[in-house]
Amino acid sequence: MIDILFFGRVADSLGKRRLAMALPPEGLSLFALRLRLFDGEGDGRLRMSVNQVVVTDDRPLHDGDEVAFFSVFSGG
Amino acid sequence: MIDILFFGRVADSLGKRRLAMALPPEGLSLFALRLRLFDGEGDGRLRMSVNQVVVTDDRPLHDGDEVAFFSVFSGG
Amino acid sequence: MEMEVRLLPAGFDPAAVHGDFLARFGTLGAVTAFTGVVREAAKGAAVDYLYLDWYPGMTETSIQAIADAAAERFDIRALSIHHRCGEVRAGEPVVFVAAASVHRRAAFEAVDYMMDRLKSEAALWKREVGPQTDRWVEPTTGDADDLKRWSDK
Amino acid sequence: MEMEVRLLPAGFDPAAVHGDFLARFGTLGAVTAFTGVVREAAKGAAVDYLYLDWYPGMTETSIQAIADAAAERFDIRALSIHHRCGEVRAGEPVVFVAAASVHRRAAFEAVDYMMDRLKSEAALWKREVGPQTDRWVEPTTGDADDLKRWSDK
Repeated sequence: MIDILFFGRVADSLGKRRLAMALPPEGLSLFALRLRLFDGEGDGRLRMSVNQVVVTDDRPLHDGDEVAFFSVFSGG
Repeated sequence: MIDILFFGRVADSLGKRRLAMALPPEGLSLFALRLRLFDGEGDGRLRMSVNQVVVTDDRPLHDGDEVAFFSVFSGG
Repeated sequence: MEMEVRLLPAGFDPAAVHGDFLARFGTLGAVTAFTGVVREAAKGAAVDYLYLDWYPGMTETSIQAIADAAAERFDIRALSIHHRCGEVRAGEPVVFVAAASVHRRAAFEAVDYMMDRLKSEAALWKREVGPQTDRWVEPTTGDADDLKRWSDK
Repeated sequence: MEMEVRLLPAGFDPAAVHGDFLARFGTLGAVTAFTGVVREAAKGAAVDYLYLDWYPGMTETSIQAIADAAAERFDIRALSIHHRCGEVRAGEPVVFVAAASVHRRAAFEAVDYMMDRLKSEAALWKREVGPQTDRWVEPTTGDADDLKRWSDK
Protein backbone atom coordinates (compact mmCIF):
# COMPACT_ATOMS: atom_id res chain seq x y z
CA MET A 1 0.00 0.00 0.00
CA ILE A 2 1.01 3.58 -0.60
CA ASP A 3 -0.48 6.72 0.91
CA ILE A 4 -1.32 9.51 -1.51
CA LEU A 5 -1.97 13.03 -0.21
CA PHE A 6 -3.25 16.14 -1.99
CA PHE A 7 -2.81 19.75 -0.93
CA GLY A 8 -3.87 23.23 -1.98
CA ARG A 9 -5.54 23.72 -5.35
CA VAL A 10 -4.92 20.07 -6.25
CA ALA A 11 -6.91 18.77 -3.27
CA ASP A 12 -9.65 21.23 -4.17
CA SER A 13 -9.99 20.21 -7.80
CA LEU A 14 -9.82 16.47 -7.06
CA GLY A 15 -12.30 16.92 -4.22
CA LYS A 16 -10.20 14.76 -1.91
CA ARG A 17 -7.17 15.05 0.34
CA ARG A 18 -6.12 11.44 0.72
CA LEU A 19 -6.12 8.09 -1.03
CA ALA A 20 -4.66 4.69 -0.15
CA MET A 21 -3.67 2.44 -3.04
CA ALA A 22 -2.22 -1.04 -3.37
CA LEU A 23 0.79 -1.15 -5.65
CA PRO A 24 0.15 -3.44 -8.65
CA PRO A 25 2.31 -6.62 -8.79
CA GLU A 26 4.23 -5.27 -11.80
CA GLY A 27 5.18 -2.15 -9.78
CA LEU A 28 4.35 1.52 -10.37
CA SER A 29 6.50 4.58 -10.96
CA LEU A 30 5.76 8.09 -9.67
CA PHE A 31 5.13 9.42 -13.19
CA ALA A 32 2.80 6.49 -13.97
CA LEU A 33 0.84 7.21 -10.79
CA ARG A 34 0.61 10.87 -11.71
CA LEU A 35 -0.70 9.98 -15.16
CA ARG A 36 -3.26 7.65 -13.66
CA LEU A 37 -4.54 10.22 -11.14
CA PHE A 38 -4.47 13.31 -13.28
CA ASP A 39 -5.59 11.83 -16.54
CA GLY A 40 -2.45 12.91 -18.32
CA GLU A 41 -3.64 16.50 -18.21
CA GLY A 42 -0.04 17.60 -17.70
CA ASP A 43 -0.51 20.57 -15.43
CA GLY A 44 2.94 22.20 -15.48
CA ARG A 45 2.33 23.57 -12.03
CA LEU A 46 1.77 20.19 -10.40
CA ARG A 47 4.43 19.43 -7.78
CA MET A 48 5.21 16.08 -6.15
CA SER A 49 6.92 14.71 -3.08
CA VAL A 50 7.83 11.22 -1.95
CA ASN A 51 8.18 10.69 1.79
CA GLN A 52 7.98 14.44 2.30
CA VAL A 53 10.85 15.27 -0.03
CA VAL A 54 10.03 17.25 -3.17
CA VAL A 55 11.05 15.31 -6.28
CA THR A 56 11.02 16.21 -9.94
CA ASP A 57 12.36 13.02 -11.51
CA ASP A 58 10.60 9.71 -12.00
CA ARG A 59 11.23 6.81 -9.62
CA PRO A 60 9.70 3.45 -8.68
CA LEU A 61 7.33 3.52 -5.71
CA HIS A 62 7.62 1.12 -2.77
CA ASP A 63 5.19 -0.25 -0.23
CA GLY A 64 4.74 2.25 2.60
CA ASP A 65 5.73 5.29 0.51
CA GLU A 66 3.90 8.54 1.19
CA VAL A 67 3.34 10.37 -2.07
CA ALA A 68 1.91 13.88 -2.29
CA PHE A 69 0.67 16.06 -5.15
CA PHE A 70 0.23 19.79 -4.76
CA SER A 71 0.38 23.17 -6.43
CA VAL A 72 3.25 25.68 -5.99
CA PHE A 73 3.82 26.85 -2.45
CA SER A 74 2.54 30.21 -1.28
CA GLY A 75 3.26 31.18 2.30
CA GLY A 76 4.11 34.39 4.15
CA MET B 1 23.87 89.50 23.27
CA ILE B 2 24.22 86.15 21.61
CA ASP B 3 23.83 82.72 23.16
CA ILE B 4 26.58 80.22 22.44
CA LEU B 5 26.04 76.51 23.08
CA PHE B 6 28.47 73.58 22.98
CA PHE B 7 27.64 69.90 22.57
CA GLY B 8 29.34 66.53 22.53
CA ARG B 9 33.12 66.36 22.44
CA VAL B 10 33.33 70.15 22.00
CA ALA B 11 31.50 70.85 25.29
CA ASP B 12 33.76 68.31 26.95
CA SER B 13 37.06 69.77 25.78
CA LEU B 14 35.99 73.37 26.49
CA GLY B 15 34.65 72.32 29.88
CA LYS B 16 31.47 74.33 29.36
CA ARG B 17 28.11 74.01 27.64
CA ARG B 18 26.98 77.58 27.39
CA LEU B 19 28.25 81.14 27.07
CA ALA B 20 26.52 84.50 26.66
CA MET B 21 28.43 87.19 24.81
CA ALA B 22 27.78 90.79 23.87
CA LEU B 23 28.39 91.50 20.19
CA PRO B 24 31.16 94.09 19.75
CA PRO B 25 30.03 97.44 18.23
CA GLU B 26 31.92 96.69 15.00
CA GLY B 27 29.95 93.42 14.61
CA LEU B 28 31.16 89.83 14.57
CA SER B 29 30.93 87.08 12.00
CA LEU B 30 30.44 83.38 12.73
CA PHE B 31 33.94 82.49 11.51
CA ALA B 32 35.45 85.29 13.64
CA LEU B 33 33.60 83.95 16.69
CA ARG B 34 34.85 80.46 15.97
CA LEU B 35 38.42 81.72 15.70
CA ARG B 36 38.08 83.58 18.98
CA LEU B 37 36.64 80.58 20.86
CA PHE B 38 38.77 77.85 19.39
CA ASP B 39 42.06 79.66 19.13
CA GLY B 40 42.26 79.10 15.40
CA GLU B 41 43.05 75.47 15.99
CA GLY B 42 40.97 74.65 12.91
CA ASP B 43 39.46 71.34 13.91
CA GLY B 44 38.04 70.05 10.63
CA ARG B 45 35.40 68.14 12.53
CA LEU B 46 33.94 71.20 14.23
CA ARG B 47 30.33 71.82 13.16
CA MET B 48 28.24 74.94 13.66
CA SER B 49 24.64 76.04 13.71
CA VAL B 50 22.93 79.40 13.90
CA ASN B 51 19.42 79.45 15.34
CA GLN B 52 19.36 75.66 15.22
CA VAL B 53 20.17 75.41 11.51
CA VAL B 54 23.49 73.82 10.56
CA VAL B 55 25.61 76.27 8.55
CA THR B 56 28.94 75.87 6.81
CA ASP B 57 29.44 79.36 5.38
CA ASP B 58 30.41 82.54 7.18
CA ARG B 59 27.77 85.12 8.08
CA PRO B 60 27.35 88.16 10.34
CA LEU B 61 25.83 87.48 13.75
CA HIS B 62 22.91 89.44 15.15
CA ASP B 63 21.65 90.24 18.62
CA GLY B 64 19.58 87.35 19.93
CA ASP B 65 21.22 84.72 17.69
CA GLU B 66 21.73 81.27 19.15
CA VAL B 67 25.02 79.86 17.93
CA ALA B 68 26.17 76.29 18.61
CA PHE B 69 29.45 74.44 18.12
CA PHE B 70 29.62 70.65 18.17
CA SER B 71 31.32 67.55 16.80
CA VAL B 72 29.81 65.29 14.11
CA PHE B 73 26.51 63.69 15.01
CA SER B 74 26.34 60.10 16.20
CA GLY B 75 22.92 58.72 17.03
CA GLY B 76 21.16 55.39 16.64
CA MET C 1 22.49 30.02 17.47
CA GLU C 2 19.14 30.19 19.20
CA MET C 3 16.22 29.36 16.92
CA GLU C 4 12.52 29.22 17.61
CA VAL C 5 10.49 27.96 14.68
CA ARG C 6 6.76 27.44 15.14
CA LEU C 7 3.93 26.43 12.84
CA LEU C 8 0.75 27.49 14.61
CA PRO C 9 -2.75 26.21 13.85
CA ALA C 10 -4.21 28.80 16.26
CA GLY C 11 -3.82 32.55 16.70
CA PHE C 12 -0.77 34.11 18.36
CA ASP C 13 0.28 37.54 19.60
CA PRO C 14 3.27 38.88 17.66
CA ALA C 15 3.78 41.73 20.16
CA ALA C 16 4.19 39.20 22.97
CA VAL C 17 6.57 37.07 20.88
CA HIS C 18 8.56 40.20 20.03
CA GLY C 19 8.68 41.24 23.68
CA ASP C 20 9.94 37.82 24.70
CA PHE C 21 12.52 37.80 21.89
CA LEU C 22 13.75 41.27 22.88
CA ALA C 23 14.01 40.26 26.52
CA ARG C 24 16.10 37.22 25.62
CA PHE C 25 18.28 38.54 22.81
CA GLY C 26 17.99 42.34 22.79
CA THR C 27 21.27 42.77 24.65
CA LEU C 28 23.09 41.53 21.55
CA GLY C 29 22.43 45.04 20.23
CA ALA C 30 20.17 44.80 17.18
CA VAL C 31 16.76 43.19 16.69
CA THR C 32 14.77 43.37 13.46
CA ALA C 33 11.22 42.04 13.33
CA PHE C 34 8.63 41.68 10.59
CA THR C 35 4.93 41.02 11.12
CA GLY C 36 2.53 40.12 8.32
CA VAL C 37 -1.18 40.58 8.95
CA VAL C 38 -4.08 39.41 6.75
CA ARG C 39 -5.41 42.42 4.86
CA GLU C 40 -9.12 43.11 4.65
CA ALA C 41 -8.94 43.34 0.88
CA ALA C 42 -6.73 41.96 -1.88
CA LYS C 43 -6.77 43.25 -5.46
CA GLY C 44 -9.86 45.30 -4.60
CA ALA C 45 -11.94 42.36 -3.31
CA ALA C 46 -12.91 42.04 0.36
CA VAL C 47 -11.22 39.15 2.20
CA ASP C 48 -12.81 37.42 5.19
CA TYR C 49 -9.99 35.00 5.84
CA LEU C 50 -7.01 33.18 4.42
CA TYR C 51 -6.90 29.45 4.54
CA LEU C 52 -3.33 28.17 4.69
CA ASP C 53 -3.29 24.51 3.77
CA TRP C 54 -0.27 22.65 5.17
CA TYR C 55 1.40 19.25 5.06
CA PRO C 56 2.07 18.18 8.65
CA GLY C 57 5.73 17.30 8.97
CA MET C 58 6.87 18.58 5.61
CA THR C 59 5.69 22.14 6.29
CA GLU C 60 7.68 22.34 9.53
CA THR C 61 10.73 20.87 7.77
CA SER C 62 10.52 23.41 4.95
CA ILE C 63 10.32 26.34 7.39
CA GLN C 64 13.16 24.95 9.50
CA ALA C 65 15.28 24.69 6.33
CA ILE C 66 14.75 28.42 5.72
CA ALA C 67 15.75 29.20 9.32
CA ASP C 68 18.86 27.04 8.98
CA ALA C 69 19.85 28.76 5.74
CA ALA C 70 19.49 32.22 7.33
CA ALA C 71 21.54 31.16 10.36
CA GLU C 72 24.25 29.88 8.03
CA ARG C 73 24.28 32.87 5.74
CA PHE C 74 24.06 35.87 8.08
CA ASP C 75 26.01 36.86 11.17
CA ILE C 76 23.01 36.57 13.49
CA ARG C 77 22.84 34.98 16.95
CA ALA C 78 19.12 34.26 17.31
CA LEU C 79 16.06 34.01 15.09
CA SER C 80 12.36 33.45 15.45
CA ILE C 81 9.79 32.32 12.88
CA HIS C 82 6.15 32.03 13.87
CA HIS C 83 3.87 31.08 10.97
CA ARG C 84 0.17 30.44 11.08
CA CYS C 85 -1.57 27.61 9.24
CA GLY C 86 -5.27 26.88 8.83
CA GLU C 87 -7.84 29.65 8.84
CA VAL C 88 -6.46 33.13 9.54
CA ARG C 89 -9.06 35.89 9.60
CA ALA C 90 -8.58 39.41 8.20
CA GLY C 91 -6.76 41.53 10.77
CA GLU C 92 -5.01 38.55 12.34
CA PRO C 93 -1.23 38.04 12.15
CA VAL C 94 -0.12 35.35 9.73
CA VAL C 95 3.66 35.50 10.10
CA PHE C 96 6.24 36.93 12.50
CA VAL C 97 9.98 36.76 11.78
CA ALA C 98 12.75 38.25 13.91
CA ALA C 99 16.55 38.13 14.07
CA ALA C 100 19.05 39.40 16.63
CA SER C 101 22.64 40.32 15.88
CA VAL C 102 25.51 42.46 17.06
CA HIS C 103 25.42 44.73 13.99
CA ARG C 104 22.14 45.79 12.52
CA ARG C 105 22.77 45.02 8.85
CA ALA C 106 22.83 41.25 9.50
CA ALA C 107 19.52 41.34 11.39
CA PHE C 108 17.85 43.34 8.61
CA GLU C 109 19.10 41.10 5.84
CA ALA C 110 18.26 37.86 7.66
CA VAL C 111 14.63 38.89 8.24
CA ASP C 112 14.26 40.17 4.69
CA TYR C 113 15.74 36.91 3.35
CA MET C 114 13.54 34.65 5.50
CA MET C 115 10.40 36.52 4.43
CA ASP C 116 11.33 36.24 0.74
CA ARG C 117 11.89 32.50 1.09
CA LEU C 118 8.80 31.87 3.23
CA LYS C 119 6.65 33.40 0.47
CA SER C 120 7.74 30.86 -2.12
CA GLU C 121 9.49 27.99 -0.36
CA ALA C 122 7.50 27.18 2.77
CA ALA C 123 5.21 24.19 2.14
CA LEU C 124 2.00 26.18 2.52
CA TRP C 125 -0.87 26.80 0.14
CA LYS C 126 -2.82 30.00 0.59
CA ARG C 127 -6.49 30.46 -0.32
CA GLU C 128 -8.19 33.85 -0.12
CA VAL C 129 -11.84 33.74 0.81
CA GLY C 130 -14.30 36.63 0.85
CA PRO C 131 -17.90 37.43 -0.10
CA GLN C 132 -16.97 37.60 -3.81
CA THR C 133 -13.70 35.69 -3.77
CA ASP C 134 -12.43 32.19 -3.32
CA ARG C 135 -9.10 31.62 -4.96
CA TRP C 136 -5.78 29.89 -4.42
CA VAL C 137 -2.99 32.44 -4.36
CA GLU C 138 0.23 31.64 -6.15
CA PRO C 139 3.50 33.52 -5.79
CA THR C 140 3.68 36.50 -8.13
CA THR C 141 6.54 37.39 -10.45
CA GLY C 142 7.36 40.03 -7.83
CA ASP C 143 7.85 37.27 -5.25
CA ALA C 144 10.12 35.43 -7.70
CA ASP C 145 12.14 38.61 -8.23
CA ASP C 146 12.43 39.09 -4.45
CA LEU C 147 13.85 35.61 -4.17
CA LYS C 148 16.35 36.15 -6.98
CA ARG C 149 17.93 39.02 -5.05
CA TRP C 150 19.59 36.42 -2.83
CA SER C 151 20.93 34.08 -5.49
CA ASP C 152 23.79 36.23 -6.78
CA LYS C 153 25.40 36.72 -3.40
CA MET D 1 0.58 59.38 6.98
CA GLU D 2 0.61 58.68 10.68
CA MET D 3 3.90 59.56 12.37
CA GLU D 4 4.97 59.29 15.95
CA VAL D 5 8.40 60.77 16.62
CA ARG D 6 9.67 60.91 20.20
CA LEU D 7 12.92 61.98 21.81
CA LEU D 8 12.90 60.40 25.26
CA PRO D 9 15.06 61.47 28.21
CA ALA D 10 13.83 58.45 30.19
CA GLY D 11 13.58 54.71 29.51
CA PHE D 12 10.84 53.20 27.33
CA ASP D 13 9.55 49.74 26.48
CA PRO D 14 10.01 48.95 22.77
CA ALA D 15 7.82 45.83 23.03
CA ALA D 16 4.93 47.96 24.28
CA VAL D 17 5.51 50.57 21.55
CA HIS D 18 5.62 47.77 18.96
CA GLY D 19 2.41 46.24 20.35
CA ASP D 20 0.64 49.57 20.17
CA PHE D 21 1.94 50.22 16.64
CA LEU D 22 0.80 46.76 15.49
CA ALA D 23 -2.64 47.27 17.04
CA ARG D 24 -3.06 50.58 15.23
CA PHE D 25 -1.47 49.86 11.86
CA GLY D 26 -0.97 46.10 11.56
CA THR D 27 -4.10 45.68 9.43
CA LEU D 28 -2.32 47.52 6.61
CA GLY D 29 -0.53 44.18 6.13
CA ALA D 30 3.18 44.66 6.79
CA VAL D 31 5.03 46.03 9.81
CA THR D 32 8.83 46.14 10.10
CA ALA D 33 10.46 47.15 13.38
CA PHE D 34 14.03 47.67 14.49
CA THR D 35 15.21 47.93 18.09
CA GLY D 36 18.71 48.99 19.08
CA VAL D 37 19.91 48.12 22.58
CA VAL D 38 23.08 49.34 24.32
CA ARG D 39 25.61 46.52 24.23
CA GLU D 40 27.57 45.55 27.32
CA ALA D 41 30.83 45.87 25.43
CA ALA D 42 32.13 47.80 22.44
CA LYS D 43 35.43 47.03 20.71
CA GLY D 44 36.27 44.63 23.52
CA ALA D 45 35.82 47.15 26.35
CA ALA D 46 32.99 46.87 28.89
CA VAL D 47 30.36 49.61 28.64
CA ASP D 48 28.30 50.75 31.62
CA TYR D 49 26.21 53.29 29.77
CA LEU D 50 25.97 55.55 26.76
CA TYR D 51 25.48 59.22 27.25
CA LEU D 52 23.60 60.78 24.34
CA ASP D 53 24.09 64.51 24.41
CA TRP D 54 21.31 66.41 22.62
CA TYR D 55 20.35 69.93 21.58
CA PRO D 56 16.79 70.54 22.75
CA GLY D 57 14.75 71.70 19.79
CA MET D 58 17.31 70.99 17.09
CA THR D 59 17.54 67.28 17.93
CA GLU D 60 13.78 66.81 17.61
CA THR D 61 13.80 68.77 14.34
CA SER D 62 16.60 66.64 12.90
CA ILE D 63 14.78 63.39 13.75
CA GLN D 64 11.49 64.72 12.38
CA ALA D 65 13.29 65.60 9.12
CA ILE D 66 14.40 61.97 8.80
CA ALA D 67 10.83 60.77 9.41
CA ASP D 68 9.49 63.23 6.82
CA ALA D 69 12.05 62.08 4.24
CA ALA D 70 11.11 58.41 4.79
CA ALA D 71 7.40 59.22 4.47
CA GLU D 72 8.08 61.03 1.22
CA ARG D 73 10.38 58.42 -0.25
CA PHE D 74 8.67 55.10 0.56
CA ASP D 75 5.12 53.86 0.08
CA ILE D 76 4.42 53.55 3.80
CA ARG D 77 1.32 54.61 5.73
CA ALA D 78 2.63 54.94 9.28
CA LEU D 79 5.98 55.24 11.03
CA SER D 80 7.33 55.42 14.53
CA ILE D 81 10.68 56.67 15.81
CA HIS D 82 11.48 56.51 19.52
CA HIS D 83 14.99 57.64 20.36
CA ARG D 84 16.54 57.95 23.79
CA CYS D 85 18.73 60.83 24.89
CA GLY D 86 20.73 61.29 28.10
CA GLU D 87 22.12 58.34 29.97
CA VAL D 88 21.19 54.92 28.56
CA ARG D 89 22.55 51.97 30.50
CA ALA D 90 23.86 48.74 28.95
CA GLY D 91 20.93 46.44 28.19
CA GLU D 92 18.48 49.31 27.75
CA PRO D 93 16.88 50.17 24.41
CA VAL D 94 18.28 53.27 22.75
CA VAL D 95 16.22 53.40 19.54
CA PHE D 96 13.04 51.87 18.13
CA VAL D 97 11.95 52.46 14.53
CA ALA D 98 8.91 50.94 12.81
CA ALA D 99 7.02 51.36 9.55
CA ALA D 100 3.71 49.97 8.29
CA SER D 101 2.82 49.48 4.66
CA VAL D 102 0.63 47.45 2.33
CA HIS D 103 3.58 45.64 0.74
CA ARG D 104 6.49 44.51 2.83
CA ARG D 105 9.37 45.86 0.73
CA ALA D 106 8.44 49.49 1.52
CA ALA D 107 8.30 48.84 5.27
CA PHE D 108 11.69 47.12 5.23
CA GLU D 109 13.38 49.83 3.20
CA ALA D 110 11.87 52.68 5.22
CA VAL D 111 13.11 51.28 8.54
CA ASP D 112 16.54 50.48 7.10
CA TYR D 113 16.75 54.02 5.66
CA MET D 114 15.66 55.74 8.88
CA MET D 115 18.23 53.78 10.91
CA ASP D 116 21.04 54.66 8.49
CA ARG D 117 20.15 58.34 8.67
CA LEU D 118 19.63 58.40 12.45
CA LYS D 119 23.18 57.09 12.90
CA SER D 120 24.76 60.05 11.14
CA GLU D 121 22.15 62.79 10.79
CA ALA D 122 20.24 62.97 14.05
CA ALA D 123 21.59 65.80 16.21
CA LEU D 124 22.91 63.51 18.94
CA TRP D 125 26.38 62.96 20.34
CA LYS D 126 27.15 59.59 21.80
CA ARG D 127 29.67 58.94 24.57
CA GLU D 128 30.56 55.42 25.67
CA VAL D 129 31.40 55.08 29.34
CA GLY D 130 32.76 52.00 31.12
CA PRO D 131 35.32 51.06 33.75
CA GLN D 132 38.19 51.49 31.26
CA THR D 133 36.47 53.63 28.65
CA ASP D 134 35.19 57.15 28.24
CA ARG D 135 35.07 58.23 24.63
CA TRP D 136 32.92 60.15 22.20
CA VAL D 137 31.80 57.88 19.39
CA GLU D 138 31.84 59.18 15.85
CA PRO D 139 30.17 57.58 12.85
CA THR D 140 32.38 54.97 11.23
CA THR D 141 33.20 54.69 7.54
CA GLY D 142 30.72 51.76 7.61
CA ASP D 143 28.00 54.17 8.72
CA ALA D 144 28.95 56.53 5.90
CA ASP D 145 28.76 53.65 3.41
CA ASP D 146 25.34 52.67 4.77
CA LEU D 147 24.14 56.18 4.15
CA LYS D 148 25.52 56.27 0.61
CA ARG D 149 23.32 53.31 -0.33
CA TRP D 150 20.36 55.71 -0.43
CA SER D 151 21.91 58.51 -2.48
CA ASP D 152 21.92 56.81 -5.89
CA LYS D 153 18.22 55.96 -5.88
